[in-house]
Amino acid sequence: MTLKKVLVSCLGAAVLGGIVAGGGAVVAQSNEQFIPMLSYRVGPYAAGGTGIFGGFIDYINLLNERDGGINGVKITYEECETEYKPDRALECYERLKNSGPTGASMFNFVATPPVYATMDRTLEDKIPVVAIGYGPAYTADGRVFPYIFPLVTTYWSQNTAKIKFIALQEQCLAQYPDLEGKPDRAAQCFEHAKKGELQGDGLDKLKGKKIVNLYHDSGYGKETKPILDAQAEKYGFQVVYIPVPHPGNEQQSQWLQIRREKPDWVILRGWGVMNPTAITQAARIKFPADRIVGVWWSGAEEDVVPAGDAAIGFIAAALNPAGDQFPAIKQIEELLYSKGKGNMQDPSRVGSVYYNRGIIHGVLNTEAIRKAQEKFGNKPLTGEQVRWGLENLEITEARLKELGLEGVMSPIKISCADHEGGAPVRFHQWNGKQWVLVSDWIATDQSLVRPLVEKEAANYAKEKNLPIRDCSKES
Amino acid sequence: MSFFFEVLIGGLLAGVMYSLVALGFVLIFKASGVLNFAQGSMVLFAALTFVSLTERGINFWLALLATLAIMVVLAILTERIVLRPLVNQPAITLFMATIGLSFLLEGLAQGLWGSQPHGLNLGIPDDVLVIGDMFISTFDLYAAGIAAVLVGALAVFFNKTRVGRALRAVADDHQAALAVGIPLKHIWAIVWAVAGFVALVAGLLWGARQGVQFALTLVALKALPVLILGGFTSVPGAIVGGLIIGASEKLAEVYIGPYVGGGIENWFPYMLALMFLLIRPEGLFGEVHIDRV
Amino acid sequence: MNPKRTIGDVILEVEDIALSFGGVRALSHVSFGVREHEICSIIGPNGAGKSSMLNVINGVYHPQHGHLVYRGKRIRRMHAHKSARYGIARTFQNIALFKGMSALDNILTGRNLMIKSTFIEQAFYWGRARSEEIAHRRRVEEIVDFLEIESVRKVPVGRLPYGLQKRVELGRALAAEPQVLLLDEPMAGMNVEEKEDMCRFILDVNDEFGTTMVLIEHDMGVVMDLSDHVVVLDYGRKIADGTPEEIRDNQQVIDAYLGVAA
Amino acid sequence: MIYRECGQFKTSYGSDQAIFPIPQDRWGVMLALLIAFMVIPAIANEYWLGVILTPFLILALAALGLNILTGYCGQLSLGSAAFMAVGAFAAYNFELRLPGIPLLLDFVLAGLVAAGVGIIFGIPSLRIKGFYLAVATLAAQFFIEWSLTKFGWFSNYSSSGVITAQKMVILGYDFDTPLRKYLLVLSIVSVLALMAKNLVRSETGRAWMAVRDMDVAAEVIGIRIMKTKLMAFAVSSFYCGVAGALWAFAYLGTVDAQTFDLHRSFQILFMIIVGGMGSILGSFIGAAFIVLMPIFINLSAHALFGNAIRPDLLSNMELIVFGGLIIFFLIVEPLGLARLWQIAKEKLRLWPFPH
Repeated sequence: MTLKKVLVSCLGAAVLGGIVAGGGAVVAQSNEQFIPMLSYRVGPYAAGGTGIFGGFIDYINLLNERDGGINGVKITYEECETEYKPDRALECYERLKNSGPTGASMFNFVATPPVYATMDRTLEDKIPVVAIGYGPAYTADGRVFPYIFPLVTTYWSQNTAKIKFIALQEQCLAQYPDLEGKPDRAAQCFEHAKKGELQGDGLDKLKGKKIVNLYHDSGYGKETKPILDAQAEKYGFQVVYIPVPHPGNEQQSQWLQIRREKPDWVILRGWGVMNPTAITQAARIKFPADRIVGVWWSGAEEDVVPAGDAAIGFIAAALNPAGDQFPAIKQIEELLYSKGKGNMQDPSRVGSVYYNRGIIHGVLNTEAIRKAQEKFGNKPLTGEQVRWGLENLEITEARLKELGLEGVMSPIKISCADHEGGAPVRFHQWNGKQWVLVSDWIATDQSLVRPLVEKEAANYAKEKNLPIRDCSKES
Repeated sequence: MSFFFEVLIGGLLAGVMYSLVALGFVLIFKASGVLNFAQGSMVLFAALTFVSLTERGINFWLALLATLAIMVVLAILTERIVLRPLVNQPAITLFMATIGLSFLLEGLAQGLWGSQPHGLNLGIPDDVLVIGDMFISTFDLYAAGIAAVLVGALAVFFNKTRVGRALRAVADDHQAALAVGIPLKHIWAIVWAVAGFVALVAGLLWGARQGVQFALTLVALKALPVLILGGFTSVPGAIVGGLIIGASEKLAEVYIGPYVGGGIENWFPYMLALMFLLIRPEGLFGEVHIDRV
Repeated sequence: MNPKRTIGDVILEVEDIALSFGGVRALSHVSFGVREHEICSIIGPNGAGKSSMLNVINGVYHPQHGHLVYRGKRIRRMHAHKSARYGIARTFQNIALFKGMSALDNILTGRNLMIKSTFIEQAFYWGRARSEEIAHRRRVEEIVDFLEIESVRKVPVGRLPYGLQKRVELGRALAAEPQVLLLDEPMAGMNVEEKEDMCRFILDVNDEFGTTMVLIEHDMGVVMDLSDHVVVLDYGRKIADGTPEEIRDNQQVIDAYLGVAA
Repeated sequence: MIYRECGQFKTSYGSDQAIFPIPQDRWGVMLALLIAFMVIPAIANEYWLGVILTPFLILALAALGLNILTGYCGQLSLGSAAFMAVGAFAAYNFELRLPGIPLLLDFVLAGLVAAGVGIIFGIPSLRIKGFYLAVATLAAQFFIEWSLTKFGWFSNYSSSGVITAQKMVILGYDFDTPLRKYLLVLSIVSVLALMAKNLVRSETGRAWMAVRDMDVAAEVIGIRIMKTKLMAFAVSSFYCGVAGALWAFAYLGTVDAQTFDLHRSFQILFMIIVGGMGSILGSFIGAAFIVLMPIFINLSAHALFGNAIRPDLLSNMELIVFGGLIIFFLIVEPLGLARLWQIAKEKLRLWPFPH
C-alpha cells in the first residue's frame, strides 16, 4: 500500500506541477517569431492533421534552414495536440497565446469549431485566426471580423466554382456528346477548354438538371445549403439534399435514394470515412464516379485510396494540386528529409494533397509576417502587427515563382473588407494512382457569395453588438 | 416493388456486417459478463496490423497468420495484465478496464502503423449482380457467406470442443466453473483470442468496404443495437438481431427518412431496439431472469 | 399479559391462492387466516412454497388465482409498495439489505413512508426536511438500541457479519412501525446464542407493539416455542393448520417431514 | 494525530446529522471553498481560470448529474451529453425568445427543460436494466443530437446549426472576463453540489440508493420505484442541463449539437467511474483526472522528450499513457479515486497507531 500511495501522490503532484509550468511558460528569446501548431495527430481526423501540419512545419523549417527565418527572424513553433476537440483546442490556444517573445503570431486550427469558439477572444487577445479553406464563410467580411481570415476560398465560394465546373462539363458534353460515358471525359473536356474550343460557360445548360447534395449531417455538412439554393434559383437546376449520419460508414440507403432520384450530378460534401464509403456505394448502383464532385475534404489521397478501383474517375475540388515537383518541395526533400529532419512519419506522403495544403498554410502565414515586417520592421511582431500583414497580404504570380511554388495556389489579395481573397478553385480527378488536374483555375462567383456573407456578418454584428469597421479609413 | 426488395436485401446484407462486429461483443460478454468497450479498437488494431504487414510486402496468408498471432499475444497480455488482477471485481470495474484498454490500443495501433487510411483489397469481387432491375453487391454476398461460415465455426467450437464446453460452463457460473476445476484464466485468454480473431475478420471485411482507418473503431456503434435486440449472450441473437436492424434501418431511412429530413439511421435502430426491449426486456434470445427473493 | 398481546380477530386472510412459474406450481389453492397480534408460523420442507406465500402476501409475486383479505378489505392484486402502506413489513430469507448504505441509513429507509417534506426542502435541508430528519433519527436510534447494534450503526452493511445483517434487516422492518411483520427465516444460519437473541427480539416486538407476525422457520423448537398458530405447506398445498400442539401430532405433517410417499 | 474522531462527542442528533459530521471534514470543505473563491482568483492567470478550471467545474457538474443517476440510483446512462445539449439550446432559446429574462432563471429553466426530456427518456428504465438500459439511453443521445441539427428552430435557423450564447449579465453586472465567468460557474456549481449532498443524505437519496442496491426490497418497504427512478433521471438531467448551458455560456461561447456528442457522454461516464460511483467528491476527482490528465501528459511529454521523438509518436503516447493509467488505478483501487481518498482518511484516523 505504501508504494501505491507514493505513486498516487507523486502523480498528483506531477499533474499540478506540470500544469503550473505549462500555464506560465513564457520563454523569452530575442529574435524569434512564434507560431503555435494546434495539431491533431490521433483520432479520426489524424490523416488530415498529420499531412497538413507536416507540410506546414516542414515549410517553416525550410525557411529557417535555408534563409535563417524571415528576414533574419527565426520562426519557432510548438505543437499542442488537440485531438480535433474544440475544448482541447481552446486549452492549447490559451496555453500558447503568450508564448514566444511577442506572443503567438496567429492561430491555425484546421478545424471549424475552435474558430467559432475564438471569434470573440481574438478581439481581446489581438491575435488573428487564420482558417485556410474552412471556417464559417461569413467571417470573410473583415469589417465585422477584423481578426479572422478564412483565406483563399470559403465553402460558399468553393461551391460556386463547383457549379461552374459542372456547367463546363455540361457545355463540353453538349458540344461533344460522344464523350458521354468515356473514362477520360473530364480530361478531354479540359483539353478542349485549354484550346478555347468550348463555346460558353455552360451555365445555361444547368437548367432542369438535377444535382444531389450528399452531405455529412452536421453543421459542416449543412453549411452550403444557402449558397446552393441561391445558385439553384439563379440557374434553374434542382438540388436534392440527402444527409448521411455521422460517421458515414454505412450509406446503402442514401445511394438507393440517389438511384431512385437519378440525378445528373452528385456533390459529395463528405468527411473522413464518409468519402470512400460514398465512392464504393456509388459503384454499387453503377453511378459514374466522374459525375461525383467532392468538396476539398473529399479530395485527398486518403479519401480515395481506401475505396480502391471504385474511386477511379472521382472528381474533387482542389485547394491545391498534389505533387512534389515544385522547387520548394524539392528543397524540403533535400534540406530536411535527406538529413532526417522532415516532419512526416511517412516521407512518401510529401507532395500529397494534404501535405501541399500544409505548404500553403506555411506560405500564407509566413508571407503575412513578411508583409507585416515591411511596415513594422524586421523583428519579432505581435499578433496585432501580423494581423495588419494578413490584411494587406498580396501574393502575386511572380512571388509564387520566387517561392518555388508556382501552381500550388493561385495569386491572392486580401483587403480590409475581404478577408478571403475569393481565390479561384481547380478540380482534379483520381486516376487510381494520383490526382490529375482536370480544370484550370475556375473563378468563384462573388456576386452571389458576397451579399450572403455581408448579410450574415451584419446579422452577427447586430446580435453581438459589434461595430462595423469603415474600411476606407484603414491603412 | 422491386425497389422495396432491393432496399430489403441490401439492408439484410448490411445487417450481416453489423452482426460480425456484434459477435465479438457477445463472445466476451458470454465468458466474462463484460461489455468490452475496446472491441472497436480491437477491430482497428487487427485490421491496421494486417494491412500494414501486407503493404510491407508480406504474403496475404502469412500476414493473416501473423496478425492472428499478434491478436493472441494481445489476448494473453490482456488477461495477464488487465483481467487477472481484476478477477472477482464487479462487472463495472472490468468495463472500466476495457475503456482504458481501448485508449491503449488506439494509441498503440496508430503509433505503430501511422494514422493514414489504407486501401484493402481482399480479392473479393466487388461487382453488381443484376436481377431483374435489382442491384445486389457480390461483395456483400461474399461477406454474408464468410459471416455464416464464422458463425458455424463458432457454433462447432462452442458445442463440440472441450474448450467450448468449458467456456459455456464459465458463462453460466464463474464460481461453479472454478469449483469443478475449469481454469478460468486460460478460458478468458482463449475467449479474448477468439474475440480478437472475430475482430480481425470484421476489420478485414469492413476495411475492404471503407478503408482501414481510425473510423473502424466506430463500427462498434452499429453493433450495439444489434446486441440489445439479440441479447448480449446469444450468438444466433447477434445474427438475427443484425438482420432485423439492418433491414429495418434501411427501410426506415428510405421510406420514412425523407418525411422528417433524413439522416435518421443513427437513432432509428436504437429506438427500434428500445421499443423492442419494452416488450421483451431480455432481448430476442437473452435468458429470462426471474428475480428470486 | 400485555393487553396489546391479546389475540384478536382475523386480520389477514389468504384465500385460494394459486401461483405458478411457467409450468411449475408453487402454490395450489392455499387458504388460511392470521389473527391480530398472533405469531403465525409457516413451516414445511424445502420447496414447499413458504417464501412464495410471503411474496404473495406483500405483493412481490402476483398469484394467478385467489385473493387476500386484509382488515376486511378484499385485495385481488397486491402491489409491493401498497403492502407497505397497509402496514405490512418484511424481512427476506437471503438478506435484502441495501449493501452500499450504513446500518443507520438502512433502518432510516424503513421510515420513508412517514417523510412529509418535499425533495425541494430536502435539497436545501431546510424546514420540515431538517426537523423530520432529526425526529426520525431519534426513533431509529431507539431501534438501534433495542437491537443492540449501536457500535456498527455507521458501518456499510455489506461489511457486517451475517448475524448483524439479519438484525439490521429486522430493524429496517421495525422502523416502519408495521402492523403485520413477515419474517422469512430470521434465524437461518445463526448459532444458538444468536438465535436466542433473535427470539427475544421477536417476542419483545410482539409483546411491546402487538405486531402481528408471520414467520417462516425451520427450527422446530423455535417454531413450537414462539408460535400461537402454525400453517404447514407441502408441495404448494396446505396440509395442516392449527396450534403448535395440534401440528405436533398431525400424521400428515410427520409424513411430509419424514418423506413418506404420499 | 490531526484527523481524529475520538474526543468529539455529538450532543444531539442534529449535529450528528450535519452535512459533514467530522469537524475536520467541515473545515476541509470550508478551506477548499475559501481557496476556490478567494485564493485562486488572486493567484491564477487567465489560462488557468478560462480553460482549465472553468471547464473542469462544468464537467464536474455534469459528472455530478450522472453520478446521481448512475452512482446513487444505479441507472447506467450514456446520454448525459445529450441532456447537456438540451440545456445549452434551451438556455439559448429562452434568452432569444424572452429577452431580458434573468440569467439565473434562464439557467434554471434550461435545467428544467432538460429534466423534462430526461424524464421522457427515463421511462424505459422502469422495464430494463443495466447495460440494456445504457444502450437504450444511446437512443436519447442520437435522437437529441439529430433533432437539434435537423430542426432549424432550435438554432434560430443558423446555416451551420451553431448557436452563439448571449452575454451573461446579472443585474447589470457583466460576466465577461475569465475571472468573472469562473466565479459565476464556481458559485453555481458549489450551490448545486451542496444541494446534491443534501439530497443524497436525506430521504430522496436513501430511496435512490435503496433502488440501486436492491429494488425489490425497496419496493417492499414502500418506495415507489417509478417515482424514484424518474426523479433521479429528472434531477440528473437538470444538473447536466445546467452544465450544458454553462458550457455554452461561460466556456465555449458557441456550440452546436455535435459539441455534445457521444464522445462527451463517454467522457462524463469515465469521470464518475474513475472518480468513484456514488460519491459527490468522486465526481470532482474524476473530472479533474479526465480533464487534466491528458493536458498534463501532453505537457510533460513535450517537456521530457520535446523534439527528441516524433510528434506522431508523442500524441499516441498520450493515449497509451492515459489508457494505462486508467488500468493502473483500477488495479490499485477498483472502486475509484474517491475510495482511495476514503481509505487514506481512514488510515489517517488511526495514524500513527494502526492497531
